[in-house]
Amino acid sequence: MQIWIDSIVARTEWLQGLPIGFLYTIGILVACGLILIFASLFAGEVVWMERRISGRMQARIGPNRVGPQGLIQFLADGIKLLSKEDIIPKSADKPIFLLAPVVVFMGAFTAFCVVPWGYGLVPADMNVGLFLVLSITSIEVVGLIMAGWASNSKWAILGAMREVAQVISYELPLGVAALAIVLLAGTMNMTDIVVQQEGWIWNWYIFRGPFAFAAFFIFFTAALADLKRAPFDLPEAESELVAGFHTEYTGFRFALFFVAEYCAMILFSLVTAVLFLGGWSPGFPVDLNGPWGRWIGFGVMFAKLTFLLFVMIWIRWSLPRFRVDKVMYLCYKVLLPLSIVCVIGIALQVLFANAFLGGSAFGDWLMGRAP
Amino acid sequence: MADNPDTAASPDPVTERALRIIEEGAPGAVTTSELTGRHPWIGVKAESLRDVAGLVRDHDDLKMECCHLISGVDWPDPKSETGGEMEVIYHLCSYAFPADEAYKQRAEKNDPWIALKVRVPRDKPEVPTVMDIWTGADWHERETYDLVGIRFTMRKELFRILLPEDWPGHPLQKDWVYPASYHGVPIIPPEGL
Amino acid sequence: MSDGNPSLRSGGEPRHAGTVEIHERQEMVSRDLRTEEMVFNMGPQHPATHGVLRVVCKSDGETVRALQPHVGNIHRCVEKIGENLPYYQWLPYVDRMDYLAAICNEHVACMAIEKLGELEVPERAEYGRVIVAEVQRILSHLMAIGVYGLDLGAFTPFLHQFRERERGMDLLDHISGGRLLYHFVRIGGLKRDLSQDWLDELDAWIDTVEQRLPEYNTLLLNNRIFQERTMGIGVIDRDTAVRWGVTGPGLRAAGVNWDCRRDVPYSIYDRFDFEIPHGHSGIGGELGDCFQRHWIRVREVEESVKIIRQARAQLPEGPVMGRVPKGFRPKDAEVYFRAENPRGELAVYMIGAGKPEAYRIRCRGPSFSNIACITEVAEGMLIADLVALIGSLDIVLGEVDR
Amino acid sequence: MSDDKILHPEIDPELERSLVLTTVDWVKDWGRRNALWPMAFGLACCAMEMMATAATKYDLDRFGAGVFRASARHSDLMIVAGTLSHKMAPRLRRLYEQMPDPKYVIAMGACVVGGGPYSKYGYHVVQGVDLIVPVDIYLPGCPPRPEALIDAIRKLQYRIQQQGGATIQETQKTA
Repeated sequence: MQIWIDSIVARTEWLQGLPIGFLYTIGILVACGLILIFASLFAGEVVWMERRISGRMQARIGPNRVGPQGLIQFLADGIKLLSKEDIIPKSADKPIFLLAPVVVFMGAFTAFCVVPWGYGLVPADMNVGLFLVLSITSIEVVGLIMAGWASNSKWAILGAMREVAQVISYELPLGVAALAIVLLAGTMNMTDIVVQQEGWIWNWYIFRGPFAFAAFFIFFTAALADLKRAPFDLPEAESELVAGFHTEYTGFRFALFFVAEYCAMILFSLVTAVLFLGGWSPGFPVDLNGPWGRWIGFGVMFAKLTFLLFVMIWIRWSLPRFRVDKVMYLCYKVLLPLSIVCVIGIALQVLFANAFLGGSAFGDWLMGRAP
Repeated sequence: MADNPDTAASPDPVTERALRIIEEGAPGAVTTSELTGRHPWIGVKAESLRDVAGLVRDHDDLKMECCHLISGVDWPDPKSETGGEMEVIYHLCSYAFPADEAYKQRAEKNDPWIALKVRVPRDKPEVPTVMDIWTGADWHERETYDLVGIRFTMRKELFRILLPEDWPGHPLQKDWVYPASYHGVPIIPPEGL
Repeated sequence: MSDGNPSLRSGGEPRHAGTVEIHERQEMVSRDLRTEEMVFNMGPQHPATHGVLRVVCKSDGETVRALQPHVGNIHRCVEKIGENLPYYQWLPYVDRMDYLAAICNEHVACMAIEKLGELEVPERAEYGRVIVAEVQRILSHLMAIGVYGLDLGAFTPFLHQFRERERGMDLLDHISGGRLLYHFVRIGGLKRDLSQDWLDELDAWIDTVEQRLPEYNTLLLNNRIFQERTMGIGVIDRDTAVRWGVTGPGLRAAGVNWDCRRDVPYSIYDRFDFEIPHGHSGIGGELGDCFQRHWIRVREVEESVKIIRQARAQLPEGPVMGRVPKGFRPKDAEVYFRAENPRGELAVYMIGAGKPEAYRIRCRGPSFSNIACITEVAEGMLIADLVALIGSLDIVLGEVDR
Repeated sequence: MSDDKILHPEIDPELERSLVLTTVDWVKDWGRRNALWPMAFGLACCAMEMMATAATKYDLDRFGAGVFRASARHSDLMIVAGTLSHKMAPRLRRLYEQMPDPKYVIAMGACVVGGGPYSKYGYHVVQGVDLIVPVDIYLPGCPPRPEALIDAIRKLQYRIQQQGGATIQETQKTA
């Protein structure tokens, strides 16, 4: 981002008198706004994608009347939800009830600040980017328990209870699997993580050894659970809890939950692509650090993102739902030990490469460095 | 069993056996019985119903372990002192005797069920429960109470099952008249019955 | 059993759990860590209750402590209507009792009325009845299989089964003119003859069903998550099943090798060779659990295909309507008839009074007895398992309430 | 668009010229029309046909009306499919009141249109759902075929666009 602003300032004379920090702030705000609009629209498209793909999987068509192939179906849904009556149940805890969707929405969106969409296409290139993503997304849980509690509905509170238990538990394997990659990369800066995976396809972190490979699946599974996607969609299990924590929300507040859920899907797909699948690297050596290269990188990133979203949708419409205790079993007795094994394994792998293969290309590859 | 008109005249073997067992085990319980025809049955006194029920359930030759259906029938009789009678019919069946390989050759079909009938006066329609003998009788008894108005005694609680708690009367009684409305919603259509 | 629990009667206020006794310290602890049992209503508008069943649950967190099903939300007075309308006019109401197995209901009701009036049914009509009843059984079981997936959170099998189901419904549509409720089986025979074209269509359809059944098994029966969700869950053992009057797949899953089609042969079922799938330990899971009930439905579809093939091969020529006297008035008699419906044993008890209408008609809906047992079985279950249990019983509320 | 003519046989041309339909209104109605989320609420036999309409062959989702929501708070359209009994009536009313405005009701099947086959001797059947909640579209049939339900939803969509999204309640209030 700063590179962009610097180059704009260099070309524009009247901007040069202004303090550079102010310009950076403006730039970041503009970028955030753009990301917000883009992510919301894209979330809408993901909803459409989900409905069409599920339609294909179920031998039907899916929405195809609103716009070409139903592409702007989400706009109709959004407009309708905006113009619905806003009901606040009489017995609800009003301030918390009103605040909850905002907190959820914020939690899902703030993390977009640090996630790169391409080389330099990142609003705030922070050195603790990954850390920020993992911590900000945890805030969502607070919003969800607020929603469940304030609704004063039994289904909502049951859904929120399940939600909190599940998300907090799955943060552990999620974080530990991400830690494995941090060990490999030696940084939490998301741009740097991708830069080290450039080059051929075997430089992607998913392919750097068996432990990293396992860490990918642990991360993705934990991300699915974190996102409350099937087969872990217990908090909003329709056949059990009606609609879970947002049972009592109407209109736009419900839309906020809905969009936040899909935004979180996009976010986690992005993070998975960055951590494991080489980010904007297309899988062969090519210089993407130019004005056009960035947009090619963006395209590559977008393709990977769409693929991961497709996999999420695919899984959702294929599998039955886990039971609540089995979800916990999977987390604490399967994923968490496995992720710890991955961290130790990668640590040993790095140590081994450093001690015996230092300097060689293979050693660098094992240590997770850029080739 | 009695599916074929030719065999309709001969007594039903299962009911016959049941009658014999009941008369041995609980003398004086049987009032009247019908062993032939399409629907053989055994009439039982209300006060000895529970003894008979326990007997037919536990006897090795009967093993009527499932209470298939409980029906109530209203037989009003304006001339009678008690206003007629109410009847409870218990259809019991057994799963202990599945058809063997030879059943296809036999003229008599395998059909192990019996019917017990209990008649009570209409002004005091009270029958002892069999819920502790066949647990499944619970809902059937509640339904019979709900629709026909026969009260089952000795069970823990008897409340309506299908109709709302404050529904007027018992619809399957023959002299039940359609109420005009229920909580302001009309029941009788505009054109009348 | 929680039948008499007054707090469940009308879904009353939550109560405090557990009275505290003995030690004062214990009392203090439990006052500080006070937990409340929650009473909540499942239904009548709830996705898992298959219609308008209302289950009042008393739960401790996710665990069901006691529950009371409330039925009657679509009580449609079928028995009263039967006392007021002539027999042939009452038949369409029988369709609407178990609306997923309309033809099976008609079949049973017609056989009961024919037994009451001592009517003869032509051979071809008997075969036709068996064919359409078995088609209906397949359709009903397909729905049960798909909806069970929906209950467990798998949406796709539910929509997939509609492929075959729609074709099957079209099949019955072509012959009777109705998609869901047919009124095809009439007193004394069938409404219409089975044409050769229709029979060819039928052959193609049963082949497709047989061929596609493994697809559902891939999605559900052989799926690891599905097995985890159903194996050992909601066990209804033989004793419980028989005591509560559970019939159909629920009874067979408990290990009782009993099917009215074979053991109390009616119509012409004794001419066919078919197996009765029943629960045993070799399938997986426990005897009488949700998995075995589901397995039995899948197997019964295969057996129904077998019966249709045999009936198709033996189908004689002839009329499809017997002689029914004008102004059909069965004499003063009573009749009790039971037969195997997809959901269990449907029984009809009828008293004729020499009039066009019956004096009293009583129907035993299998779902009525099947759902009653959950008060006993569901105690101590998780809410998710309760959904799995209710789904595996495959109830139709139209039949529970009648 | 023959459906317009069916629903609104004669519109005074003077009136039509004097009406100024703002774009905002049009967009709002367009959204409401194309995103009718029905409540997953089945009462009896007709619910099976409602499910069939949403499923493989007929696919209600094509019209944006296939998002069956289990919670009344999220839904716009209540398809009352099946027989309404006196025991169920207060609950139906309550569910209707839980739905946020604008809300629409389709009475699907003869039973909810006017008691249907149960109107005469069915003591426990309400003689038409319009005694309990206002109804926008009446859809007769026992049960109506899925094509008929799709047609009902299309008619409702036309109606929303034509009447400026007013529900039957609002129309009755102004009348």
